[in-house]
Amino acid sequence: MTSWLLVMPIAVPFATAVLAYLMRRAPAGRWISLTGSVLSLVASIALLMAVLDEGVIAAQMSNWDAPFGITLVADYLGVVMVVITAITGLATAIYALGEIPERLERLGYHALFQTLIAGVTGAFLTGDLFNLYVWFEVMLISSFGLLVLGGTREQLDAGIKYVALNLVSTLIFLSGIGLLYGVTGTLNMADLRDAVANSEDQTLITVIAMMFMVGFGVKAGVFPLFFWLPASYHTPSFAVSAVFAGLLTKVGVYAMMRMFTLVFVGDIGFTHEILIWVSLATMLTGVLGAAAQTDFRKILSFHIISQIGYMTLGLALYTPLALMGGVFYLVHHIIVKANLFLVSGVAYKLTGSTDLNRIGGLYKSSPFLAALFIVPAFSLAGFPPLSGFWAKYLIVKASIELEMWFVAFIALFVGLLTIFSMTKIWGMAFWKPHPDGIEPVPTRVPAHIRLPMMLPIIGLATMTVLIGLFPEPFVQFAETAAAQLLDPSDYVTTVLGAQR
Amino acid sequence: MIDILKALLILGGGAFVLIAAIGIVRLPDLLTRMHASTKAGTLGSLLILVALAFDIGTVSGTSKVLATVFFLLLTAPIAAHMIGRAYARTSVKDDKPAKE
Amino acid sequence: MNGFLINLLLAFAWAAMTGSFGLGTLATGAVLGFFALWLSAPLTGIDRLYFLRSYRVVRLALYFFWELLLSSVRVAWDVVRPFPKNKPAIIEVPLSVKSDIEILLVTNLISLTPGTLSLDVTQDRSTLLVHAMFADDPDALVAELKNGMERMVAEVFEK
Amino acid sequence: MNSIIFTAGARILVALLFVFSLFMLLRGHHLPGGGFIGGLLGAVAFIVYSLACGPAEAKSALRASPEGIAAVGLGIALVAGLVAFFFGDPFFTGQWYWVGGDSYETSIFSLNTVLVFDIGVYLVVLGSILSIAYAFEEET
Amino acid sequence: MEALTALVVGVLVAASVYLMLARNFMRFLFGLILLSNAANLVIFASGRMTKGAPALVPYGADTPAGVVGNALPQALVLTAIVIGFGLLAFTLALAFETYRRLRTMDTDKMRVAEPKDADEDKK
Amino acid sequence: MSAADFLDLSIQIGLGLILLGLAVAFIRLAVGPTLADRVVALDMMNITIIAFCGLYAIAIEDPSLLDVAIVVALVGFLATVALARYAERYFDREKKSPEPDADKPKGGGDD
Amino acid sequence: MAEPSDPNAPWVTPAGMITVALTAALFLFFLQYLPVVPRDGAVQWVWDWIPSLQVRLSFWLDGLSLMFALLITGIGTLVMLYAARYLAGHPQYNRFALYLFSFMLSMLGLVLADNLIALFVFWELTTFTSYLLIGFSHTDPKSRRNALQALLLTAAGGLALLAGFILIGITQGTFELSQLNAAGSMAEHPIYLGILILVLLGAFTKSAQVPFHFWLPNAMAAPTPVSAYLHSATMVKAGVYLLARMHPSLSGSDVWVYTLTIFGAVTAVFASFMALRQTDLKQTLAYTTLMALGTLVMFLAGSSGYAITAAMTFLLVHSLYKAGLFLVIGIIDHETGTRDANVLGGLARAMPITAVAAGLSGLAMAGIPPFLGFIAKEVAYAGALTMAISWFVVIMGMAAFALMFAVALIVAWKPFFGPQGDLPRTPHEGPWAMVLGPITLAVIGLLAGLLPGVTAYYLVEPAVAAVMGAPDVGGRLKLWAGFNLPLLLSVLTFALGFVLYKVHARLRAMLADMEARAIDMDASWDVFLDRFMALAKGQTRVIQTGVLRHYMFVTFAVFALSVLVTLILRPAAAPFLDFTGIGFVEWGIAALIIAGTVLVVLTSSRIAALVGLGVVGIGVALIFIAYSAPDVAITQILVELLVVVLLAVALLKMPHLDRTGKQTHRPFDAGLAVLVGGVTTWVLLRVTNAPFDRRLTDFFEASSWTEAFGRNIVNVILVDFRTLDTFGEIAVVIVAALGAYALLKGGQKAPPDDTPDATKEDR
Ligand code: NA
Ligand code: NA
Repeated sequence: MTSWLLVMPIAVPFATAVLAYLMRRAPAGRWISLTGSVLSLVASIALLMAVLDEGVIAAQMSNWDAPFGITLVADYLGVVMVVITAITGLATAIYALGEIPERLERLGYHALFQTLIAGVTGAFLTGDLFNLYVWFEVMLISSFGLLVLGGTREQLDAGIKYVALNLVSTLIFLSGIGLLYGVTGTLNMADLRDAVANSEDQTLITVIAMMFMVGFGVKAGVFPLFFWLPASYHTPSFAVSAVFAGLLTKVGVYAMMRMFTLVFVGDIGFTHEILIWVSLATMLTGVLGAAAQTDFRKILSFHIISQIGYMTLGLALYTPLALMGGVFYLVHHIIVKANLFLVSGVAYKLTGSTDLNRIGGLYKSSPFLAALFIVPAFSLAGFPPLSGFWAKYLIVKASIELEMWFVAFIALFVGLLTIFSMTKIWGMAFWKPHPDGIEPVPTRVPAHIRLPMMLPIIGLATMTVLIGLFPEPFVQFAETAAAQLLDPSDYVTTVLGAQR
Repeated sequence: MIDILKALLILGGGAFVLIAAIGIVRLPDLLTRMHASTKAGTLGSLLILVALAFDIGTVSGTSKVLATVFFLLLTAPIAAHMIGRAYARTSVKDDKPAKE
Repeated sequence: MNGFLINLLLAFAWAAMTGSFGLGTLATGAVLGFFALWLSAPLTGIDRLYFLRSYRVVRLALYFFWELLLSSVRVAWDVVRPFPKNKPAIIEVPLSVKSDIEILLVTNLISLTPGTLSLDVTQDRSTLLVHAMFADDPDALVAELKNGMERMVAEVFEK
Repeated sequence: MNSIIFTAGARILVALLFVFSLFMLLRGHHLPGGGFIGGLLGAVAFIVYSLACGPAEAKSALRASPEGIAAVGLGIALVAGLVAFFFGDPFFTGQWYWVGGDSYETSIFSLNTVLVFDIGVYLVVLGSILSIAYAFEEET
Repeated sequence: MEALTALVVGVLVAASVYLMLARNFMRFLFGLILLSNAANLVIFASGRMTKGAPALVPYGADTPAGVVGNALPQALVLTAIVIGFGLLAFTLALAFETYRRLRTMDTDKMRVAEPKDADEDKK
Repeated sequence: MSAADFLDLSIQIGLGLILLGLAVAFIRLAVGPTLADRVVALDMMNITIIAFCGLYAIAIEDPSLLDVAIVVALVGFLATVALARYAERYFDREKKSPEPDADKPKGGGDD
Repeated sequence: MAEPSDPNAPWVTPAGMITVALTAALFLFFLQYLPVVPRDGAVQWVWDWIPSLQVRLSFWLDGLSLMFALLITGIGTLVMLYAARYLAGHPQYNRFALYLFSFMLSMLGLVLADNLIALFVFWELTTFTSYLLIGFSHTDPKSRRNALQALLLTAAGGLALLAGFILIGITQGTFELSQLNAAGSMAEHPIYLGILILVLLGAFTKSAQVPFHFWLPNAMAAPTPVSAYLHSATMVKAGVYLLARMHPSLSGSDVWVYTLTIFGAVTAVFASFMALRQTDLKQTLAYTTLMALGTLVMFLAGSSGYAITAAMTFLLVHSLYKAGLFLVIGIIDHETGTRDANVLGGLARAMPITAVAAGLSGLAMAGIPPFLGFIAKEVAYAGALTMAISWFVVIMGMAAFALMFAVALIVAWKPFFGPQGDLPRTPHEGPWAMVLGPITLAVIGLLAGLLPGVTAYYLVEPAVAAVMGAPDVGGRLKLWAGFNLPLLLSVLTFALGFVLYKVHARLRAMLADMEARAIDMDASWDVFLDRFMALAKGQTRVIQTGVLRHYMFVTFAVFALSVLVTLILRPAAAPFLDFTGIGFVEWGIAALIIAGTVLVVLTSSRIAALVGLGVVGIGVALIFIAYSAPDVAITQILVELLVVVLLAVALLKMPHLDRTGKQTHRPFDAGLAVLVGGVTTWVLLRVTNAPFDRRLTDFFEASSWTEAFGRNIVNVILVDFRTLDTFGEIAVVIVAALGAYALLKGGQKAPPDDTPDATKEDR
């Protein structure tokens, strides 16, 4: 039955996608999608319970032994990503009830959305490298569809860049898989660990590792490969950009964390050292990019990049504390960033633009929304006692422990600049009066649109506060996750010993 | 004996294929070139397929070869017709060189 | 040529493809063929009954392969000789066959035989546009085509 | 496109291609073929159809929207995997039912989820490619 | 044969990179097709190229007779080909629609989402 | 020289001829100059592939390559048809609206 | 300028009264410890918060934190009551009350926290809540700017502080202040200097020491109750509190002594002159706050009982009179509509009670006996004499105290008893809710001076003991300590102060002139932000150009470099080319592929490119045929065919391959292309040079028929061994189709020239 616990978080969104597509014309589509998202959450929580109970769990798909068949496996990192994906999915599914117009629903919005969730979840659960590629593709093609759904000129332009750059990264990744298979003869990630370690040509392994880093680096949006992200994330509907912002880059980070703790650990002095500098550059360029923007969503987009740097830094420093920080950061950032994009959608609904120069007055007439913005915004900026503070704290502490003063300095400095951008949004969209004297009163938006849009924002903000106020279970969880990453022997034995 | 036959079929087929290819390069205008590909090319392939049928020697193999031949004879002229028709419509009638 | 015939043809095609002419294979082919025909019914909506004149088919086939060989040799010779000598022209051949399958057969056969290449059939199905490689005497060529290939095809489908 | 020759050829070819596509699907487990190749061939069949008669008629010959066929195909493939649940096996474990025997050797033929899955693959590939092809066709 | 395939892959990759760096998005598309082919060849060659029978178990036997081609990379390549086709079809549709709406295929001129003056504060 | 040797030699020569055919056909495909020329060359290559499959099946003594040949024989013509149809439709459009308008692709270049 | 309240608006609102009551209750709660702490020592409450990170919500109530807690809650109660009346009828009063109350709680947490990380949490919360308070008049751009300035500066310091705290935790093994202080000075630790600098950065920014001082006067943009509260008793004192709290751990080095002395002294004197310079009474008070903060920091440099006693006493005095005076200014502003020192005068008749409050607070500020201010000054001089570079401290202290004397006259005397000016409104006595605060504070200030023993026993001595880390080491608080040097210095101070008051009008003009020539930190702030923005925009313009091929170039370049760098830095033998067993067929196929590729690259005819792609596809299929992969070959052929078919349809409505614009980048592109291709070949050769592990393949070959009942191993892998891959793959295909379909079909219904709104219409 363990096997089915691993399968359901993937199978449910697929089944939902099929049904939602077949019934897309009726209003049934959106309710099917919502029900599916609820069920996905239930399934992922069931999986979480199992992992908390048993530690790493694995199952052999089609009932073929590892490494011959495809393994699904959930360790702490994997399962928390699955749960957080389901949460983000549910939040955006509710939001979509209010935001997504029927025209887009008829074009298959819900099906694309659910396959996106399925792809992301599959990527988090698979223990097979080629299968990871397949899930990457499922996720990628769904995101293509969602990004350009609606077909505005802006979306199409963004779509060209997004698609082009992501396809290149995909092909780099695919070639990397082929080459690694050529060296080791296996695709199972647990099996690869030994095979890679025993390879006689370690330089070649490092070269292939670097190819993976580039491939994943594009997905994750690290410096200098992040171009596709700020070029596109401000163009689709807000529910879509929220789920993109929350999940997509994280899959890249996750894949990097997985491969560079499980498989590519033979030349840490090289690969991870490079990643430190890449991370720092990512943090800095992202936050500077954000400072230069005056659009709500563009600022948020550049911040994704900046924050990705913290997560990869957690991996690059490669200590228990640093990885713990990386894991904590992943979880925190998904919740917070998705929420900020959702808020930007409500702000857009109320003010008619996301250009900060053209909007304002939200603080005065929508204090509740203001409060709901403040929470994720200052969490992102790392203000205590919100979730982002603990995330940043762990990373900074890890770099100080390593006596990497410069790294710690950059991590803190970027935090300061993050405050700068968040307060820029706050100052221009909320505090500043609307330039046209409009009073963006929330009740002007009909309740059947407003309520579904506000509900997930409230929920995610509550989670941000709760994680901030009661971080202990999350910290402990991240600690175990980090320990499993640094010493994957449990992972390896569970996967290779999984019963047929 | 059968080997010799196969060899001859193969050589003939190969020769026709090559000649057809030379034809589409060497012959002066498009429609004339199409004669080369449609006839000589098809025949060349047919000869080699016949050699294959002898080579396999089984009923199933032969029937597959026959199916292939049938399909080829059915589709090759249709393709040729489509090109010819397009060429005729786009260039000959209006008496100007066909532009892509 | 009716549905049954096509169906039978498809069943045999299936058997040929599988390489086994057992009863099971043929039956499977017939069922699948039926399904295929059902799907493509709008296309094959001819229900006139024809007797298959098998000897004419065989004769046509032999004639055709011989002509194919001849034409290929002729083209080949023209390709390889130092100074190609041909007088190409487009000639119009009046068509007496009218059904789709006949027209297809005629045009395909003309394309595969010496010196001629079917280009197009006019919309009223009255004329076939043929490209002739050696059109020294267009009228003679028209007559040859009409009395040769077209007549033999028409005989195959004769009622 | 109103070419009489092509249309006449298409009448034969569509059926032929379609039968061939099913043939490739069914034999795929033992010889070259399978759901992908079958689906691709099926799509080619209906593309030929639409070239001959236009996408509207080709669509109506298909009896269902290509997108719907694809979605149903994905559903079938998923169900083929989920069936294993009722036999206590992991996802996508092939379930074999031997008709007239208890093993491959003794049975006449078998009913199995592996083929069901391949049929799902076939439908998805067929439906998806036709959906794209017809959309392009209609937009130009 | 792997050596020759590696050379071919190199040419394909170089050509596709050159095409993908062009301003005309159609060239990018062509480059993408070449690059997909290259990636597939990489996988195929990585599984080593065996001249022999296809990976089939003959009727009447339990295992393939003699050396057969490595089936796993074939399956992977097959998967990658089909995925690549899906991605390509979408990208083509995107290019098509983009041209219909933006009236250009010149990516230098595709500045709707990132307009030239976007970084200037309108104060 | 035995008959078998002669066959082997013929196979090698045949493969050579076929490959040479492909190469020669490629010249026309590359040179053009019209769309129809290129399509004829592509069509020629299609037919040649069938020959190659057949001959290679003899060479490696494996009839399963015949399956590839069947597929090419059945579907290869579609590329030719599609391109020919493109030429016709493109020409029709040009004729219908020779003056530049918004819906027509920009002219210029050599195609 | 605070928004004027509506005198008729009801001011007893739930939000106001609840916050006042809660704060008062907290005050009473802490008051009950007043007898306990001096007698029994510190009280501790501990909740485990994040055990894994050694972060505990541990609270430590000793003399120092008790004094602060009482000031925070006591003054807080009065200020909140005052604010309820001051902002009566203000539409955002409820938010204000919430912010102020939250700020109060944060401040309370800060002074009570024993765990450094918990302390930091509260520290940042005060930063955040004060940001909301300073920006309360949010429609005013200046208000927003100043709030941001305060936030960024104090947050920057806060981040340094965090780094310092983390360093302490790592080096000392604990975050608990009580344990750290008990362990004594860490001055000997090699990393001490780093820690000290980081902590001082935090403390100095928060307590507005020069050169981080400029945010504090700007923060006066907040409503007056906020100024009274934040800038007297609480937020700005957080830095001072931290220095006092960590005194046992961090003092004990020359760096500590000199840094604090010099920064404190410079801040005090600078602020004094700036205070004289101002005409807005609120600004004047703001600078005197700076002055006081500087003085406090200066005295915390010392380690003698007298120095610390001076600091603690002065801290107490200052909190009382400064809060009182701010509230008085608020009443004046509220009643007369102006805060201009030149205009105000003769208000004593109209506002007698306020005048009394102002007078008492002013006397305390001026340091006149018998007020506690006098005692503080005496102790301060006594303390100064014990410190390192005592002459410097004495001179600086005297300058500051004299200026305070002068400012006290300007702020507390002149508006009430000076010549009356031209007022915007006829003044009345303020409402009782507003007057209650200043008068209470003034009376407490007086009582504290009259009963120095009580003050000392309950408040000052326990605080000093806490700072010193030992009891009974402080100086004695006495109204009359006999004729001694401090008394002489006091008298000198009064004389100097009076002179300064007399000449302050002339001085003001002189100072204005000097200020114009000095470096204006506040203006530099704007320049700094502008430069920063320019940098940000410049870097973004360079990196995110908006041009796809730039992105593409960098991506490919990174790919090539990542491989090349590895090959350079790691031992790498060149791969070998093994062409054995490659017949002419393979060479022919390779040549065909390459020829097709070259055609695609070189041609400017899109149809030529298309057929070139077809040739490449055919060539690749031939490789699959030649190497016994019929399934792959068939799939490749079919897919290639479909690509051609789709392109042939799509190209109808697409443009030609015109080469537009300048193409100067193409040689570079070609170079990169060759590099990427070469790198790929290199790696692939190296991979295929090595022997291959056939484990997986062997398994598949062995079990394809026997266990999976399929003879086509490739197909069995697809539908059985690796079904999940295939499932994902068909999902990709279907989603690609849905996406393409939506793109092609969905666009039609969109309006031809769509605004962003077009996609998001309401249902
Ligand atoms: Na972010
Ligand atoms: Na404390």
